[in-house]
Amino acid sequence: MSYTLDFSAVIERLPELLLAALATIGLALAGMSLATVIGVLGVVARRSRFKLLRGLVIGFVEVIRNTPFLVQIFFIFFALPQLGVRLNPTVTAIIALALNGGAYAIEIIRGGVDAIPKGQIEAGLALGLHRGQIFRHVILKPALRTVYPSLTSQFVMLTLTTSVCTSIAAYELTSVAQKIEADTFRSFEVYFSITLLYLVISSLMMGVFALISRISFNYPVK
Amino acid sequence: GTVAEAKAKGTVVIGIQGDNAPWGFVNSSGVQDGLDADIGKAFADYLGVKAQFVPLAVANRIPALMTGKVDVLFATMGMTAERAKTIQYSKPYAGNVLSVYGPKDKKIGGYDDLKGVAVGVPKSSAMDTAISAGAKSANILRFDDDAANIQALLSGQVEVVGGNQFYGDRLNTAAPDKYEPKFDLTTLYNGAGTRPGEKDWNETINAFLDKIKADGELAKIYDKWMKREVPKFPEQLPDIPFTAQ
Amino acid sequence: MPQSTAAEVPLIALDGVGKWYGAYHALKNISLRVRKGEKIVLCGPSGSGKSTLIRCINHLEDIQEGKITVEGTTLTDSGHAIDAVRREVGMVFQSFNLFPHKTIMENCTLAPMRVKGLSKPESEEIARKYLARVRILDQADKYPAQLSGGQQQRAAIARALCMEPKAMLFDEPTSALDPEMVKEVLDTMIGLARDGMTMICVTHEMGFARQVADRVVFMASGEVIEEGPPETFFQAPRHERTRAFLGEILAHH
Amino acid sequence: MPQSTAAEVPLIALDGVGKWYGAYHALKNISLRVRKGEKIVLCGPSGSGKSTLIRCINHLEDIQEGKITVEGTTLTDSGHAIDAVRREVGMVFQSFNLFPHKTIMENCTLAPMRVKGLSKPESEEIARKYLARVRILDQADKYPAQLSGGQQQRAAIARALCMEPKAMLFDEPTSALDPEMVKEVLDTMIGLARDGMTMICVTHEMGFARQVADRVVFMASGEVIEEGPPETFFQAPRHERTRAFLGEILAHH
Amino acid sequence: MASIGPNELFFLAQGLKWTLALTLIGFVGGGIFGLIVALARTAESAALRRVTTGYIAVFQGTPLLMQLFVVYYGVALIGLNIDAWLAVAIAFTLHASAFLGEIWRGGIQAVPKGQTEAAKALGLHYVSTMKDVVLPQAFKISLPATIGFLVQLIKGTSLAAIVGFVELSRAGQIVSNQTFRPLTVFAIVGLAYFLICWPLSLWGARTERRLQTATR
Ligand SMILES: Nc1ncnc2c1ncn2[C@@H]1O[C@H](COP(=O)(O)OP(=O)(O)OP(=O)(O)O)[C@@H](O)[C@H]1O
Ligand SMILES: Nc1ncnc2c1ncn2[C@@H]1O[C@H](COP(=O)(O)OP(=O)(O)OP(=O)(O)O)[C@@H](O)[C@H]1O
Ligand SMILES: [Mg+2]
Ligand SMILES: [Mg+2]
Repeated sequence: MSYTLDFSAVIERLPELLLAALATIGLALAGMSLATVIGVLGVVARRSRFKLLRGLVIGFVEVIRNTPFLVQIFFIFFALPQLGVRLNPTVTAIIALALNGGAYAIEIIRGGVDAIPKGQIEAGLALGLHRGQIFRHVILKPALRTVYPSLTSQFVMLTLTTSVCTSIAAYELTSVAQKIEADTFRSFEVYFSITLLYLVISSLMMGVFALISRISFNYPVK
Repeated sequence: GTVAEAKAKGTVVIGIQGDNAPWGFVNSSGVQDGLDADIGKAFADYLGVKAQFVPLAVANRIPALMTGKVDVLFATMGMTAERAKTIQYSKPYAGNVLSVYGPKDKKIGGYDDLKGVAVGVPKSSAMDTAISAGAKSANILRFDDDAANIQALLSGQVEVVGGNQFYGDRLNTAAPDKYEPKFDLTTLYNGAGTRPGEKDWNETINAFLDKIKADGELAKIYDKWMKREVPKFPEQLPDIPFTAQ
Repeated sequence: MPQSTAAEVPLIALDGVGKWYGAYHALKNISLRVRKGEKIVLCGPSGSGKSTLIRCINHLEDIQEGKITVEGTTLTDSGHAIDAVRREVGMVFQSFNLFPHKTIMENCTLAPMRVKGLSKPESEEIARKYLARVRILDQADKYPAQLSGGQQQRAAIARALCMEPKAMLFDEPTSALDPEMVKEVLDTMIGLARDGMTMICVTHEMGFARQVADRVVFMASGEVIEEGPPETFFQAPRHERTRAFLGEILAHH
Repeated sequence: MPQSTAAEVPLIALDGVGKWYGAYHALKNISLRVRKGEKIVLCGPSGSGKSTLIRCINHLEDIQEGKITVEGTTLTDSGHAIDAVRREVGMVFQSFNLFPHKTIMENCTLAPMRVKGLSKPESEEIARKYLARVRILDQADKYPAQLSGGQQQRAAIARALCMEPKAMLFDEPTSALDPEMVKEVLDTMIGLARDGMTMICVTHEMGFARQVADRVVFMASGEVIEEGPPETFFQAPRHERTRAFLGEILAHH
Repeated sequence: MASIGPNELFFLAQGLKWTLALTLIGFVGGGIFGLIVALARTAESAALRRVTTGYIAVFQGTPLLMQLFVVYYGVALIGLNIDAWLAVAIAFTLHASAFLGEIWRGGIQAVPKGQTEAAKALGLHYVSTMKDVVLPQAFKISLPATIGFLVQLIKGTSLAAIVGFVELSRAGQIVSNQTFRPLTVFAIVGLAYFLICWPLSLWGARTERRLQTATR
């Protein structure tokens, strides 16, 4: 084939792509912050005395983890309005990412909590701390530390998942790329460029994650 | 390959869209169908070879053409000057009568009324191109396909949609008497796409199109899928050459 | 119980305590009285129920039979009784169980602040006192992983002391330590004992038992087999099982 | 080295061995000769380099200075020399390190089959011999987790013996055991020593040292401070540090 | 305009068949190469470790969709025309091997160091140490995470649509565009995914629990 790559069309619209990349980062950050909160609260609920609450959390996790993200985001966007809840694409995207990431986060963080030696909890009890205090002051931080690598790689996946949000017309990198592709038919140039952009974004995320880890988990372990 | 190669092999590989009824789609028996498929078949007959169809999505139709995975695209491609920089269009063979559809109780008379309005369009479609150009300050939401676009209107996620002439029926089935066409967008023409510089394909297709336009075959196919008459095609479009240099 | 006079109210009293793990009968009809200031050494073969016994005392395990009273509070399942008892009784574990993400100082101040509601300066004041008491005040700002085993165990003792408990429970506090570090922890415990702390201590350090115990209690298969002051316990054990156990323990030393 | 006559070729010889972990100087100019049949007990405070020393002997760590010779083979980085040495020297770890997914029998036959290329029946024959030797033949089909600590350590000894090594290295083989299980493992090792096995053993069990060691070697800060037969070592240690160490170790027993 | 009838359901079932075939390809290819990646990632050679770290970063850091695109169309651009099946096999192998390699690396590193040392001390060679001692334990440790990834891979096969496979998701999209009932169609598609993935997830969770009680 005598196709010659010509990036001029992409370069011309690079500002659009970079802006969209920022939007992708924004969606990812919002999604993962909320996912962390859902993860922690979910683990608390998962350990609660109330069977119904535990069951709800388990059901939530199973449904989310075993269905495609596309289906989830479709339902929030297209089906919820029939129940009177109408959310714009960006809000929908953030909620869908948060729920999806949250379900994984619940499972991951729960693993970390389960891995905390029983002695730590007993030491807390023996000192007179209550269950909530023990979770907050004794368990949470070491648990997050042990699962930090899995949690962050899940979050990198979440970042890449933002590309699916294009299907509900959310503004992010892939949707802008597709628009540019449609306008110019420069498919290769556009897709190569955003592959690179995604790689930069995920590398950036990993760097930030490493930094956060160094700051928050600065205590030595044997 | 070249036209000669295709003739020697006895097949021409034609890319159509897989999910864009009634233009080009795969029906529930897994067989390609629609206007583009029928024109493709006619083209194969014209060449005296068998047609091999490759159903494509919006995202991969151009790559499939450029990498030689298909010989020619009959893939519902609206002809624009910018796109013409990348691929070689043939003469137009179909016209898109595009309109804006909206609820009956909403007053929309033209592009100016779309200011700040949430408008749904199918991604990479002629409607997208037209509304993007016509109503710069509209809030355009681009969905993956017609089904999602229509669903967005029904769910109230957008206030109006840009659609083709089939939207009227579909909307009426889903929500009787609720929606109506508001105004027509500039008509866009579809052309077949070939790799730039490949004169043989371009010339063959143009000759083929001239033939079916003249002998009424296009009119028959048009009537079958579009349920209307063949529009009058322009002799030329600004910055969109129909013939390869 | 021969040692406790009827007039004196015991600090810790167990009456006919029975404990099951599922079908396994781990504690059988245990009765024990510990007066204020008394030091008890608990020994016995592995699996005899020593840990279970002291874990029942501050309700890390619940019991199915009998009752346990600490300073007049009977341990029921009510949250209040449990809280009260845990505030009065400190516990030190074999594996230290310091919180790895908190400095030694933070380990010591956590419970005073959260449980007693003391201010940070107040609880740090107390922490400094007890860290000095176990001679690791200079390590206060380090994390547990930065200390040696002996220092960690002394930090764990200080952490328990910071709640100013009436009694201390020790579960094999030196058995996870390197031989050289055993001494520093035992010395700390001897010091505590001298200061009059009430103590129940599970240990195989018979030198320690001889030196500080008021009574040695020997358990086997979930029962208290024999108890008595260390002299008579070591010199003239009454039961065959006690003799066999002492033989094993002292063989290689 | 006073004990090795020039005429005799030592089984294991270390000459001016130096070892660094990064910038940390873990072994300093160590020279040591072990004759066939000799039993060496290595002791010293924590961090003095005892483990490092015996791990260097079968190249679990590499050295930066000096040389180590086992049965005439000098340990270089060449794969052949390392393989040869590892075949001649068995090693037993503090934490047993049995393979948890294999039965005791499979633990014992793995190396003979893979390294020596013996058939399954042949290696099972050998395994049965040594499992009987350490008196756990009846446990052969169990998994490690189903055995007590003492049994696990004896299985680890049997596994090493199955390679029929010329010498055995022990790194604190009893320190992860409950007090009662120490005896059964020490008895096994005493038996081995009586049968003439060459042994280097890191241990704090001074009773064992007295009973079987030909020489006790005392290390501190990566150096050999003092060595001699157990009688003189325990009765009349020459160095201040040795005396201090012995004082600590024997204090509580 | 068609409605959702037996024809449409049959069409979706056809898609499901492709989904399963694609998963199998990804898992077999990813499994074999993932093992190599995991071994290289835990090798003694620093160069090898660095190369695999880069490999993992690239294939975990870019969307699978783009990987498929680059392998199928990008490679064709430089004149290598490869079959769609081969392209999918390569792309899924790259993608899955990066993830599985990382998961199994974790498993290998979670096997206590004493195990490798004991094997070395017995004179076992690298291959035997890995095959007989480390990997069986590592796989057991990583089994739950492996199953978790398998579930994600099943869902990820939907992206093979870009090279022309009409698997479950694409079939759903096509049916949705014929029937104009995207919600119903995607509910069916979602349910189909759930019915394949859920038993796997349950099995993974059960294995995890069993392993945990075994180590306690
Ligand atoms: N959570 C539990 N579930 C079931 N059985 C248990 C549990 N905890 C302890 N046991 C059993 O109860 C018995 C007594 O255990 P305990 O830990 O009190 O013994 P111990 O005297 O402290 O022994 P050691 O000296 O080994 O610490 C043992 O047989 C043990 O197996
Ligand atoms: N892998 C390593 N990296 C860095 N330093 C190490 C490493 N292994 C051991 N050391 C250091 O080398 C010194 C000697 O360690 P070694 O384990 O040989 O001591 P030891 O005499 O066996 O002590 P112990 O009685 O505690 O087992 C110690 O200071 C230790 O911290
Ligand atoms: Mg115990
Ligand atoms: Mg050591």
